[in-house]
Amino acid sequence: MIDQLKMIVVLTLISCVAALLIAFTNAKTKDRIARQRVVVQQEALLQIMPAGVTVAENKAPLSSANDTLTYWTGVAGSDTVYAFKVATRGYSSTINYMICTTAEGVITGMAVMEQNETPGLGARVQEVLSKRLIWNGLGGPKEKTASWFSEQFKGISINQPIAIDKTAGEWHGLDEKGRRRLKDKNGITAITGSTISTRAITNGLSTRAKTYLKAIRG
Amino acid sequence: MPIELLYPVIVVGSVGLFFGVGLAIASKKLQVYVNPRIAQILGLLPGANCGACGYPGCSGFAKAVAEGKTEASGSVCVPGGSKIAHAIADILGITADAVEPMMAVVHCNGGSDKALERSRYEGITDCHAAILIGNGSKICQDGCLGLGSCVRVCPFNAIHVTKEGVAVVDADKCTGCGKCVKVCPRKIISLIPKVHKIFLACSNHDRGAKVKKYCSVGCTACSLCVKATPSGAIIMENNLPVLDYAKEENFIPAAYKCPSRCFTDLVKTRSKANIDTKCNGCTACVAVCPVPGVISGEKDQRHVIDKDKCIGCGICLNACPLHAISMWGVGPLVKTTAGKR
Amino acid sequence: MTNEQQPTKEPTNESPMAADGVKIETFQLTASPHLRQPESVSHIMMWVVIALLPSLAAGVVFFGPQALLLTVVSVLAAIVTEWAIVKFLKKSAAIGDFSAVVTGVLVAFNVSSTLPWWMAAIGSAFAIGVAKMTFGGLGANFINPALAGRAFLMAAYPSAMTRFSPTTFGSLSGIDGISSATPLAQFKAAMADGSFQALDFQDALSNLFLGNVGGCLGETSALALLAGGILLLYKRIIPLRIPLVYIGTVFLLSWIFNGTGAHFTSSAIIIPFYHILAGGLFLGAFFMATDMVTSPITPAGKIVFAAGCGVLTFLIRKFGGYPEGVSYSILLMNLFVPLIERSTRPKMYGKVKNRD
Amino acid sequence: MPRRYTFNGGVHPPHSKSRTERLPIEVFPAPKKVIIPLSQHIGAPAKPVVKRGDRVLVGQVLGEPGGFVSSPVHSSVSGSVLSIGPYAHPMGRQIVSIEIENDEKNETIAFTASIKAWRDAAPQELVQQIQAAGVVGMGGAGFPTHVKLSPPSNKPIDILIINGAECEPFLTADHLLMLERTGDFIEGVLILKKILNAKKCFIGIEENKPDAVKKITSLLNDARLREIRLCTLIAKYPQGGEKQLIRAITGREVPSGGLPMDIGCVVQNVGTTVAVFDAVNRGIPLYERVVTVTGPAVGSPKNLLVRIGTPINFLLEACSFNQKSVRKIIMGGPMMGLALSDVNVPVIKTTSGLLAVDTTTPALRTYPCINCGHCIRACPINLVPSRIAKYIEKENYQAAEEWNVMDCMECGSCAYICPAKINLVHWMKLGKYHVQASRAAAAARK
Amino acid sequence: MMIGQEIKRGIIDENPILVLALGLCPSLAVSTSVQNGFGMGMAATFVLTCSNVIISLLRKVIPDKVRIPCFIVIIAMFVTIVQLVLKAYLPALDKQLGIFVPLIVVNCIILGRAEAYASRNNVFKSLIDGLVMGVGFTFALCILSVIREILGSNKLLGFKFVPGFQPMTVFILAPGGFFTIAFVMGVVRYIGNRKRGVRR
Amino acid sequence: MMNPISLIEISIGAIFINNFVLSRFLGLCPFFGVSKKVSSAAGMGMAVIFVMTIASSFSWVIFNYILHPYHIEYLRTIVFILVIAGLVQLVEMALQKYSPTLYESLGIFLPLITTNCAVLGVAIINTDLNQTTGSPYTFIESLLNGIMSGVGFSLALLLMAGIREKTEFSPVPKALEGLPIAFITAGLMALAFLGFSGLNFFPAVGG
Ligand SMILES: Cc1cc2nc3c(=O)[nH]c(=O)nc-3n(C[C@H](O)[C@H](O)[C@H](O)COP(=O)(O)O)c2cc1C
Ligand SMILES: Cc1cc2nc3c(=O)[nH]c(=O)nc-3n(C[C@H](O)[C@H](O)[C@H](O)COP(=O)(O)O)c2cc1C
Ligand SMILES: Cc1cc2nc3c(=O)[nH]c(=O)nc-3n(C[C@H](O)[C@H](O)[C@H](O)COP(=O)(O)O)c2cc1C
Ligand SMILES: Cc1cc2nc3c(=O)[nH]c(=O)nc-3n(C[C@H](O)[C@H](O)[C@H](O)CO)c2cc1C
Ligand code: SF4
Ligand code: SF4
Ligand code: SF4
Ligand code: SF4
Ligand code: FES
Repeated sequence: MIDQLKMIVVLTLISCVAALLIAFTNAKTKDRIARQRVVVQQEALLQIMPAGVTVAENKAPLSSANDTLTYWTGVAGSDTVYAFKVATRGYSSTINYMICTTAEGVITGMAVMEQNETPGLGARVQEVLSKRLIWNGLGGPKEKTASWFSEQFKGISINQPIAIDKTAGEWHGLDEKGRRRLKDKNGITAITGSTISTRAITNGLSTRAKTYLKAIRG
Repeated sequence: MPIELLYPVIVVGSVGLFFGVGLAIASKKLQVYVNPRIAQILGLLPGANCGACGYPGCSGFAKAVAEGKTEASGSVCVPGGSKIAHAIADILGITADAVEPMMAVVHCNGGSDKALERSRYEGITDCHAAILIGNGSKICQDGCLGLGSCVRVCPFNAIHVTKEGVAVVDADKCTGCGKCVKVCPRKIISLIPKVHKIFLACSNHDRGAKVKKYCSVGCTACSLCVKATPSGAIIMENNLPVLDYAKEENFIPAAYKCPSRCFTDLVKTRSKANIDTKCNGCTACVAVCPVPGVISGEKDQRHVIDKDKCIGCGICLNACPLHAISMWGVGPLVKTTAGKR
Repeated sequence: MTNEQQPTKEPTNESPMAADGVKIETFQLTASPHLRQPESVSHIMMWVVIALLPSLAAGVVFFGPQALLLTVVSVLAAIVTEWAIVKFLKKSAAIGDFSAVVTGVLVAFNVSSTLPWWMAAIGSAFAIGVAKMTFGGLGANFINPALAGRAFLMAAYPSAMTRFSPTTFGSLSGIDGISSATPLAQFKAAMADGSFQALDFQDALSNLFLGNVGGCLGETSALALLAGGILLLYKRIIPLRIPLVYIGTVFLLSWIFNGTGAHFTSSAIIIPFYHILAGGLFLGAFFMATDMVTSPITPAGKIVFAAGCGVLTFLIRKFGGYPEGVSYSILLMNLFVPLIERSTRPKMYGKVKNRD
Repeated sequence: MPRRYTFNGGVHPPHSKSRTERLPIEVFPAPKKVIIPLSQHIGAPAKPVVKRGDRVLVGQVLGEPGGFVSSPVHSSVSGSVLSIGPYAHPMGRQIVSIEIENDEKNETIAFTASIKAWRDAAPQELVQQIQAAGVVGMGGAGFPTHVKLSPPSNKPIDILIINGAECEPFLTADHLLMLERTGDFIEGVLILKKILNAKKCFIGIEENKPDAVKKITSLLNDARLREIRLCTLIAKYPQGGEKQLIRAITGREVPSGGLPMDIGCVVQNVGTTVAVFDAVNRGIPLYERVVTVTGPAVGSPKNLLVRIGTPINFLLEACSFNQKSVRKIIMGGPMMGLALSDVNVPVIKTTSGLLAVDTTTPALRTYPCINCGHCIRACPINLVPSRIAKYIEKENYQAAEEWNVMDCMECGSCAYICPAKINLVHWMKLGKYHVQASRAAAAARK
Repeated sequence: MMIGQEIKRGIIDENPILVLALGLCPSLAVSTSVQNGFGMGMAATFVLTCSNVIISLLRKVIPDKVRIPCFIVIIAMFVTIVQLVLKAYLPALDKQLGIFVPLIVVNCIILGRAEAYASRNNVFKSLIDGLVMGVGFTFALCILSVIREILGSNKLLGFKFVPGFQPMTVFILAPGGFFTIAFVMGVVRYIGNRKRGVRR
Repeated sequence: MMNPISLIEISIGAIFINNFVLSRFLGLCPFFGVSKKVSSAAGMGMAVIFVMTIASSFSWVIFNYILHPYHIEYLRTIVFILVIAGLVQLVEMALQKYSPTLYESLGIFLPLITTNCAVLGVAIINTDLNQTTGSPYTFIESLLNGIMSGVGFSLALLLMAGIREKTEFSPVPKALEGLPIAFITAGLMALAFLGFSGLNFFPAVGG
């Protein structure tokens, strides 16, 4: 009987102590964790919004379900831009991204937040190109470049069909003329070998994003 | 205690309590008898439950070991390594008792340079396989087939087949486990006490005249070895001498006398006898020495031994009433063979 | 034990039986049977290479000399890799059984003609070096080396592997006027956006049959592949049941689930033909699903295997992320081979009744 | 076209019979010396009943059977016993044999046929006569015929099959026997049928012996012989295997581990049938048999009627065999025969042929198994030889047993067809040996 | 106890991944880049060392029947602490390692060491064991991730590695992980065999 | 809420596309440990399915009714593992007592399973967001995901065991014998399983 009692007591005690220690750590870190979450959001917002706007968080009802949509407005003078999150099914995962558009639906910035596509293929929607080689870059500061894939969405209108050009090569390799020609077509380039992931995003823009923007604008 | 610390403690604590109680009750109510050895062995195992042994977890392996279904050698339990193997052996009580150390010997020396073949065997490299088609390719029906069934079965890498095609045991590596003895289809491997170092390297039962035709190291059943061993430790059975290692340990003269060089002495150079100044020339040694002409000297004079001819059998040692003879040299002293090391 | 037949000892020429008068050499002592049919493994492999030649010719005709270059490089890479590994491992097994050549050719046949040559070499080296030799060489691998090489390249260089060029006669999809990657991609796109026109696709069939369409360099010409396949069938090197069941399954499934909602309209009848002629189905069915090393040894198992390949091919083509499914379906079925073999053991003679 | 019978599996090696199939049987003169092994059959060896120096006559008993499953041996020459002792046997081992010097007088014992005509004799008597004549299966295994002819009462025999397939390439001994002694052969069949009281009787002959088929058919047209039917078999190896023959003709399958009599069948070879005729009708014991001597290294191949015990080098020389180029000598056919190490071994009751192979046959290069499955298709027992061989190679005899290695009859079809030239039959033999050894060990433990 | 020898034991003789083949999941899943590999290694080392110490301290107190739950609770505590700290201070790494941080709990090597070592040895020995095993784990992870990062993305520590080299994506996918560890293990064994003179 | 299509998606996803072993890298230790023989792989597979079912259902309940309401989600690791380990140990003891035959074929694998990534992994994944739908798993979804992940694991295990039984016959180079060749086998299997990636039976559901 003593044995049994000992088992109970030891296991319970260890559990309690462990829980206590964890809870203690949590208490010490939870503010920072929360802040980290906001920071990421904030950084993304800053990236996709035009410079110099004042940001505010809002909610809008969605007509389809009794859900609400969280969005952010950025006000600069008389212009207002709207930022919100979109999620669409890509090749092997759901791609979560955030866009910011003008009231007319012209994208001022796009950032992919989360995805689990194939590395080297679909995952390149988040690719940040680094030109730096290891031997001349180890000590230096980290580059802060936006993903080229997101970059090309600037100026694209979600209210018109978005073209995917697979023939021109990838956007980061294009010269100014090529980029302009794309813009004129309201088009973007695909990631080679990942048309599905690319199309997932453009589809999301011309379907979900469009409805969200409508919902926001009332 | 603030509430944000309390909840966790209550939740985790109660889960702990729940299972504590559960396991406590279970350990009482659901007790099943297990072989205590299993628990003991389990205690020795690394407990990584990695499954590398091929058993479901450490307990499965422990069970198998305790039931003798597998060996606990280091290669089976990778994380445990060879260290635990010994510890487990202790539990199972399979540590070797102090027995006479034995070694395997191959009773054949008829390589392709010495024994003739009647055909060219081309088939599976395995002695049983050779036996199955035409009883092997040697003319000698008892000779080593040289296809190495024994080599493959030896866990200690102690046998190899020479390039002439006979199996040879490495005395240093052989542990006397006897696996090769069992496997040899010709039944020409046997265990001898390790101290002996002399054995008959032929298994042929044919009559001498016949043997001579096809093997230059074949036993012709001339019986000289029998005569050279007056104790009767060698008898001739079915045209082949049989050595009784229990009876007599000195087979050196027999080995020396064999005209066909059928005996193998694992000691390459034996120590030689030497007669010191105590010798009074009684000639007792001359009478017993199996090799004529080794010991010379006038009667009542100190005798001398021709070191080149002495075979180191040590028989003269016992014959000398004055203990004037001793063995000199590198080889093991013959006398020590009687005792256990 | 080894099963190599090696004379273990130097033969002695003089026999002691000379005593009895007849003086002869020693005889060879082997197990029965003493008679063997002449065809050997290298003959078989050589025939497969020969059967692949028409398709190589078709590849050169439709994709230009680049096709030949890729094939040669790939074969060389395969041979060199095998040779180097055999040397490194000091294996006694001599090479020269032609199986590496088959693998090399098939790797090349499974890539686009626009692939850089060094990628083809890497694919071949992987096929031989990792998928085959690590398991001990010919006969020991469980997965089709050439297809493993292709899958490796697909995962390593996905964009280069999915870039195709039009044929020298200008057709990419087999359907004039529409430009898309391969016939199957074109088909998928057409089905997806509803622009499927039975007539266009009917016209495309003859191009598909001849091979005047985009795709991997050895897979496009159904005609050439069929010629090679028939040669192998005639030589009894491959069993008819594998290609028949494989192609038949794809045909049936793509007819039943043709996506048009009907079964006897002209589109519904065109679709299955299009499916079996497009993509690598013929190449896979005649040359890769039949690789004996990586397909079940049992007669019944071969049928299960081929049907499985057919079902998977169809599923991947219809629901997968990319239009082609042959290579992955064969690879996947390779994994099932041991289990299939276990469960399709032939019924032994005399197993019916029990002894009383 | 009449129905052609066959079985599943099998292979088509070249027949190679053309050199001897038209040559009449020649009587080979008795040699100076014969060696008669006391074991020429399955079962206990015979026990010698003569001593060194005894004078013996042709047909005189040299050894009495060592049990029920055993058979006596008889002298094939007249002369004196030179020695009794171990002597090289075709199987490779030394076997106790009786060496007799021929005095060239060819004196025979008095052959006593059955007291009555066989049709009136009781089956029992006939079986005794057959046993006394030392008749054993001449189709290869050498199973004592009297045992096969005495089935236990709970296993009635309804079908007798005469095995005239002679599916082994090169061999023509049975073929010639059927041509030259057709009448005796048919009468032998009738004797066997009477002994077994079989309802049906079939003679199976491969269609590559059309002359034998024709001759026997014409004989069987006789109204009294209506109960014997001739079945032409597709020429395929191993059509003459007992199990295959039964399958082909009756559709029955001998159960695994069982015997033909379990399904009411008995199969006898042509040579055995003729020997039965000789034993019953003339009282002649089995002291000579027909042997086909042929092969690439033989200059003038022949069908010879040879005294049992003749050392084979005499036969080879008589057929001008090329000593220089010979590479292998085979007793029996090329598919199941034994490679010999010694040209002094004697012809025994089961020696149906002698082949000398020369060096022009190319050496084999082996490859690893490529899983082609040809061996499975070829195996008449439907085994998976490649898999079994791999288990045996890995010394997993238990798995080999599970995969029915013991049902392999070592016909060699698998090894013949294998493109990797794997020694499948050798592995099977090894596996069977080990399984048997472990079974024996298990039995001994009980 | 010789520290040098102990370290050699952890890194070479009893390397948790390459020799004992434990803790395979994280080693394959996170060795796609050196940063991840090293981060995971450090996290595991921390947990391993701390839990070894605590378990060794409590080894006389814990009854055998509830041994596993107790060990697991102790390990899980440290893991959760690590996770919270990572989330707070190294959020990017935490995101990369993802589910494999909480899974350190069940990493076979940690419970394995607890059972095999800490519950049988004194505190100091257990501490050292935890450290050297952790170092060995980290070391192996680093080797794997260097190979995979270079071949799979032509990068090292996030920097471009060889100009012009076209990386093989497959090496950061699951198959590449398996191939890499097989290759490294093969090389380790080959060298070991060479030393012991075993035929190839 | 209950969408049959999403249930099929989850099943296919868990078995083939995101196979625990071959694409998620979970449960590798038992995968390599118990895949030497088909017979033990089958037993192990059944046991894994059983434990994963238990783990995913209990953890979902605990997470959604205790941890989430009290905002102590950070305790998920410790609570889940404690519950799983405790339950499995109880089940094992009960089996040993009441059904020795079942214990022989399944129970002996249980201790091996408690401490592997796959089981805790499924519990954690089930309380994360659903990858295909982007919303939290419902109880049914979570249960199904647990079972199907177990099935996926068992499938990979069985295939692996079949292949390893076959490679027993192969003359694998010395240095690669044992684990390295098993890794290469797994790598090649994973290569083949890439064929399932992107399989999407109901394109409408996602985008
Ligand atoms: C292993 C593997 C992973 C893949 N991953 C992705 C992916 O992440 N995103 C994607 O859009 N397509 C992916 N694909 C799909 C192929 O690359 C597909 O052929 C391609 O999307 C179509 O070619 P295209 O993009 O050049 O039109 C993958 C294919 C394979 C075999
Ligand atoms: C041990 C043993 C016992 C046999 N017993 C009988 C028997 O009682 N009755 C019978 O008809 N045949 C018996 N046979 C003979 C076999 O059925 C078969 O005819 C013989 O083995 C020769 O066949 P083969 O030439 O096809 O190898 C026996 C064979 C063996 C090996
Ligand atoms: C593979 C194989 C092939 C055989 N071929 C023949 C054959 O061609 N002719 C024949 O008479 N017996 C052949 N036998 C022997 C028969 O199986 C059977 O033993 C024989 O016909 C029985 O008759 P017996 O006892 O009179 O010899 C063969 C046996 C085996 C195993
Ligand atoms: C009919 C046949 C088909 C073959 N198919 C392939 C193949 O698809 N891929 C390949 O690498 N080797 C193939 N080979 C060659 C060989 O069997 C293969 O390299 C083995 O898998 C190597 O062990 C084939 C051989 C034959 C006889
Ligand atoms: S001693 Fe025996 S087992 Fe060893 S090689 Fe000689 S015959 Fe074979
Ligand atoms: S098998 Fe045993 S007895 Fe024989 S040589 Fe090896 S260690 Fe010695
Ligand atoms: S030798 Fe045995 S395994 Fe081979 S075909 Fe004949 S019966 Fe079948
Ligand atoms: S015939 Fe030969 S190569 Fe073919 S499967 Fe059988 S053993 Fe293997
Ligand atoms: S680390 Fe995942 S099961 Fe061992």
